[in-house]
Amino acid sequence: MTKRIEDLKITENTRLNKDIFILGLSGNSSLPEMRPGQFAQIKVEGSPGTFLRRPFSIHDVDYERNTFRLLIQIAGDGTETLSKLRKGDTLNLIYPLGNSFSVPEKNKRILLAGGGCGVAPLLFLAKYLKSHGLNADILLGYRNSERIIESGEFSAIGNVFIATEDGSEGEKGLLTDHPLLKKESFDVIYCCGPVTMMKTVAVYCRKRNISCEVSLENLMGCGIGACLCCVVETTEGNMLTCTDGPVFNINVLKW
Amino acid sequence: MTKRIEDLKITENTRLNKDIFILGLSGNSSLPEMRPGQFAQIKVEGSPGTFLRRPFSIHDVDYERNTFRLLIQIAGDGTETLSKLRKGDTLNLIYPLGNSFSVPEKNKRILLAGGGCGVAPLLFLAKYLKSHGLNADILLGYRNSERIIESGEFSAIGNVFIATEDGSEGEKGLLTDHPLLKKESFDVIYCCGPVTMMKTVAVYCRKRNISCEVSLENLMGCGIGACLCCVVETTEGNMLTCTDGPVFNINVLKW
Amino acid sequence: MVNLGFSIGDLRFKNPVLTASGTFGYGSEFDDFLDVSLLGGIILKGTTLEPREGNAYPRMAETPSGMLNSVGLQNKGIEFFEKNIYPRVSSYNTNVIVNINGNHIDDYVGLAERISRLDKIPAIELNISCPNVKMGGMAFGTNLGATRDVTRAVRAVYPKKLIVKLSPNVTDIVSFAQAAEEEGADSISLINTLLGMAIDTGSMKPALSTITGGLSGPAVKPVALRMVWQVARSVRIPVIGIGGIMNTRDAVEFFLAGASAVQIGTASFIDPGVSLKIVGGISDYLSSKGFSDIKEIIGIINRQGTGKS
Amino acid sequence: MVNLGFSIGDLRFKNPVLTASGTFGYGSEFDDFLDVSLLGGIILKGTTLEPREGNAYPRMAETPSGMLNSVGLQNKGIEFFEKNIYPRVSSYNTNVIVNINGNHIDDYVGLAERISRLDKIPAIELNISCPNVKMGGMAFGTNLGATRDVTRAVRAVYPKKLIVKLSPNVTDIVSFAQAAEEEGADSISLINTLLGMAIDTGSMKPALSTITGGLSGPAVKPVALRMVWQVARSVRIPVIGIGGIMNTRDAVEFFLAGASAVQIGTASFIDPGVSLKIVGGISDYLSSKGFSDIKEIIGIINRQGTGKS
Ligand SMILES: Cc1cc2nc3c(=O)[nH]c(=O)nc-3n(C[C@H](O)[C@H](O)[C@H](O)COP(=O)(O)OP(=O)(O)OC[C@H]3O[C@@H](n4cnc5c(N)ncnc54)[C@H](O)[C@@H]3O)c2cc1C
Ligand SMILES: Cc1cc2nc3c(=O)[nH]c(=O)nc-3n(C[C@H](O)[C@H](O)[C@H](O)COP(=O)(O)OP(=O)(O)OC[C@H]3O[C@@H](n4cnc5c(N)ncnc54)[C@H](O)[C@@H]3O)c2cc1C
Ligand SMILES: Cc1cc2nc3c(=O)[nH]c(=O)nc-3n(C[C@H](O)[C@H](O)[C@H](O)COP(=O)(O)O)c2cc1C
Ligand SMILES: Cc1cc2nc3c(=O)[nH]c(=O)nc-3n(C[C@H](O)[C@H](O)[C@H](O)COP(=O)(O)O)c2cc1C
Ligand code: FES
Ligand code: FES
Repeated sequence: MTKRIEDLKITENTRLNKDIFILGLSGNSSLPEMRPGQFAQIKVEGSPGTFLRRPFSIHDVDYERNTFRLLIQIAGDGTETLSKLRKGDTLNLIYPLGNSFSVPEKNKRILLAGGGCGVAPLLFLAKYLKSHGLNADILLGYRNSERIIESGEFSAIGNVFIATEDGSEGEKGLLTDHPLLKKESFDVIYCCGPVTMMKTVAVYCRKRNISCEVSLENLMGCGIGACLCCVVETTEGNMLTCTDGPVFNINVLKW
Repeated sequence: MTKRIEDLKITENTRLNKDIFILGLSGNSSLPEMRPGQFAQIKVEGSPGTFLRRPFSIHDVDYERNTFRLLIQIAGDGTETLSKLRKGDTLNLIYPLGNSFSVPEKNKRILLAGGGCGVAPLLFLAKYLKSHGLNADILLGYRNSERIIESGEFSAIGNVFIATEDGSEGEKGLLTDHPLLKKESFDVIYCCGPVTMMKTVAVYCRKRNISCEVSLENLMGCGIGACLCCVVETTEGNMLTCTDGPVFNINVLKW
Repeated sequence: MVNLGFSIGDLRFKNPVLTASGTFGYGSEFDDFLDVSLLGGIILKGTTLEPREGNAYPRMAETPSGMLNSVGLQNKGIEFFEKNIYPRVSSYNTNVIVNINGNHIDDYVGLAERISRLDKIPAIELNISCPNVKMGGMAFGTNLGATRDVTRAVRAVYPKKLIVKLSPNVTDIVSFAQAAEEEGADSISLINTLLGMAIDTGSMKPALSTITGGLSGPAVKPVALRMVWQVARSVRIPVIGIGGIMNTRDAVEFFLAGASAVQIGTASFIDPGVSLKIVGGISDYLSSKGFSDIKEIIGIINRQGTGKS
Repeated sequence: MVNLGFSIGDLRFKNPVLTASGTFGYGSEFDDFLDVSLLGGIILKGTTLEPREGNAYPRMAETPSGMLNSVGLQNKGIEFFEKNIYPRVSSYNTNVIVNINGNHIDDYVGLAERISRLDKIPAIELNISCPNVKMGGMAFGTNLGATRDVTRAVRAVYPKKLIVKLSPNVTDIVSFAQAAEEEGADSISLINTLLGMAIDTGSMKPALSTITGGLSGPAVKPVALRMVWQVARSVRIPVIGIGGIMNTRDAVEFFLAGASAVQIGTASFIDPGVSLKIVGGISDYLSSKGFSDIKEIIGIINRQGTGKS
């Protein structure tokens, strides 16, 4: 897939909660084909502390309207600056980058498990699977109800289960404690979120021989395989999160 | 006069021409007393190339409405970024800094001579002199008519004479060639503009024994006399533009 | 209550935030912005035996996240200092330290002797690292033998606290720190500026009248932090970290790396009140991490693992 | 038409913009963003005799106007290079140069011998300045005798163009450049990264797994420019300037200081197409100033005054 560097227009900046917002983007030329799990490297203008680009997963794509969306959590100066963008502003992206989640065979029982803003790539994935005739259950974990990101879009696609650490919505506890994981037996789990969460999910899957893919968020210098900064140790030696990943099957990870 | 560091609100950002704009500012607390010739050191937020503060003369003060204005020419990244400020935005200033133009005795014939955005401190000066019962002629030089900054405010205070290099308005030629300087005999000239212009005015004044003060724009590290970067060679050794100036009587300058 | 105090021998500092020489004038330039007496100490601008006019204008250029300067130690000399500055600065209720400079060892010795007679100056900072003076200056700081000689000579005549300020423009910073320690320095401060340069592509000329100058500001922080870490592990005397500290977080990095105190330089040009804010910020940081004494975090990275979280 | 060509001896470069080792992969990573063949040349990532996994993650930290890296020369070794990379890169219609690294002189010699047999590689860049390798690496670049020895040894076996890349972490850069020239280098490139460090105040741990790493990006530009200026005045062979070049203006500063060519490093991470933009930018700059050949501006500041306008 050809990578592009392109100025896109902001079509929307919607605040979902204190820390999280959605940026809508549209291009002049028609969008390149993108796959769920892929990401964009964003140049943050006007933030003196932000020297390198910042990576964000593709959250949702609408080829018909020639737009796509990013779901971004404010984590520091760069994301703070992005949160102030207004409709009509311009943003420079390099995209689409990285590999993508695999598409399982028909009739597999699929779970998408997302923690915090790790839900970002999962909406695109859910829609993509759906368009391939695949249904997935969706399990989302948050610190508390105020941090819930799901705005009905997931429920339109599949059964949504929620866990909050303080029990303020859905099941109380960590995502990995949710009864769904005890009740159901999945064939494939796609997971994105904090590393500790993904590791717990990986252990769960290994035990049960469930196929599992996780999306990693290593620090990136370039996003295109040139700097070798984003390495992850695998059974096949060092691999690059930006080009060999960000999606890895847990079988190659040394977790 | 006590210096302050303060966040002020932008009340206005008016573009006068392609390169020049006026920023209006207002404080929460009441404004400190300021004198014509003094300047403010401005922190430019959101411009990665702008590390140090930027100095700008006080252009106009309205104590009653608790506001003052700066007249700024876009010269690089810092001023470019300032030009994008919007009403309601916040700007951090250290002010008022530096010395000020002297106030002559009554009945002196006074000329204010400003070149390009060197007119910035002269409006405040003209109003200040007026409030002390002193009238001044005002001679303004520009490259061409498109660059004229005078927006009627000067004419409300004194006789305004204009020179443009291409003759598109007023007299054709440099400010220093204006017939006014041949016709009239001034006792005091206050001057601000490009260094070559100020030097020519200085030579003119020396020949005729006219008292002359100029406002210098040396590069500044701190604006408060701490870094010793803004030095100007004088008959009394190195002096600081930020605290001994920016206004200097040409008698001390080695021009 | 968090304890922020630190000492060089028996010289107590109420907190570990000082201001760096040449960036804080004689303190009074900042009176409108903070109460100088609340700082751990101030290092006055570089002083020489004879008056110096410094280098020609332009002496400054802005660079990415930093600035170059070639002030060249403009000052009115020690005599003027004794008569006119000393009476003023001795009213500050904090440690007022003089930064001394020379072209020859005798200059340093002469200055140290005269300053040792000034009751209210408890320490000197021996600047052997100024890149902006033609003879001497940096030459001392980049030559191990000269560093030893000048430190030894000053030590012999100066009984109060002797801080030696190192140049970063060397291959092996540790050997310079150890040499100063061996010759009797009570403390090491580092870094002075990195030798740099900028050119105006419009006029096709160097931005500074001296062509090269000293780089300071955030740009140098990673180099400064590395050198402070290296030196703090290698000497027993307290190390004072300098270089690109703009805020509390930057200052804390230096403590974690092993500095016992820090100096705030270029940052004071942008926010003249920042040094005092950092005093408060360090206190807050320690509280938030559950420490009650800054000593607990000094050099802590040497006792921890590496990597993220 | 402006002439941008430059040469190292009889090796011609169509323009003076190359890409820096370790920041441009093997070129193909950038195929979507520019036509690599339009560049003056590319320096491939650091190659060693044996495969190397490099250092542990995290290997990168962002710093003010720069970044630290401690990749540690991860590469699959010369054999893999010969078999799998060489066939691919030799299709580029520009000078493809290999950056070689070792722990011992023998490593460098062995690499140089093997690469000398690869027809389409007209030059090597001898990296004696990598700060991220425990033994060897930077040790060569900060020791004058070792610099001489390794240059002499490689020169003896390598008949094509030999570029020696210097470390900035030294007191006297000129002596290193002159040593390399005397031992037969055809060109000097500088600077490699400055040794730096960063600490995460949240976790209280170093940001890099290796604690220290190499600083690159705009932050180092003033130091790089100063060193290039010093070196270009002191050697007769062409000097290639590297360090913090982000745009045309930065590149031009290096030419004005005396560099015959430049390498673009970290900038390619932020804009993968920037090196080619700079080729065009230099051409425009020269035209706007009324020059017809880049040679006219090389080292021009040595023939002009200083100061503003
Ligand atoms: C492939 C990939 C996809 C991602 N997708 C999303 C997403 O869809 N939504 C989202 O909100 N976040 C996503 N992230 C994380 C996001 O990139 C970081 O939160 C962001 O870069 C922080 O930038 P900052 O300037 O605001 O914070 P900083 O002040 O730079 O740092 C804040 C925290 O973020 C970490 N961080 C900084 N730079 C990077 C970087 N280049 N890569 C990863 N972490 C970094 C720092 O270590 C620190 O812990 C993704 C990361 C990767 C690698
Ligand atoms: C006392 C004083 C009063 C001034 N008053 C005004 C005013 O009322 N209106 C106005 O438009 N301009 C004024 N200036 C000039 C103004 O400060 C510069 O144009 C501005 O700093 C340029 O910043 P920049 O980031 O846009 O440009 P840069 O990209 O930094 O540089 C563009 C040009 O401006 C010069 N410059 C950069 N920094 C400074 C600095 N700190 N001081 C002086 N020159 C600098 C550079 O040498 C360069 O030639 C004044 C300068 C001084 C010293
Ligand atoms: C304008 C200026 C003048 C300086 N003068 C001196 C000096 O006289 N003596 C000295 O030891 N250091 C001097 N320095 C160096 C600073 O004290 C400090 O070591 C250096 O700037 C690095 O710290 P910073 O990055 O926080 O500024 C000067 C620095 C600047 C910017
Ligand atoms: C991620 C990274 C990897 C690097 N790897 C090498 C290398 O293998 N060999 C080498 O000689 N230099 C290496 N360098 C140094 C660069 O080639 C260059 O000298 C340095 O980054 C300064 O230039 P810049 O500021 O334009 O990046 C590397 C730099 C970076 C940032
Ligand atoms: S981010 Fe540069 S190689 Fe992956
Ligand atoms: S600008 Fe610092 S002393 Fe004048």
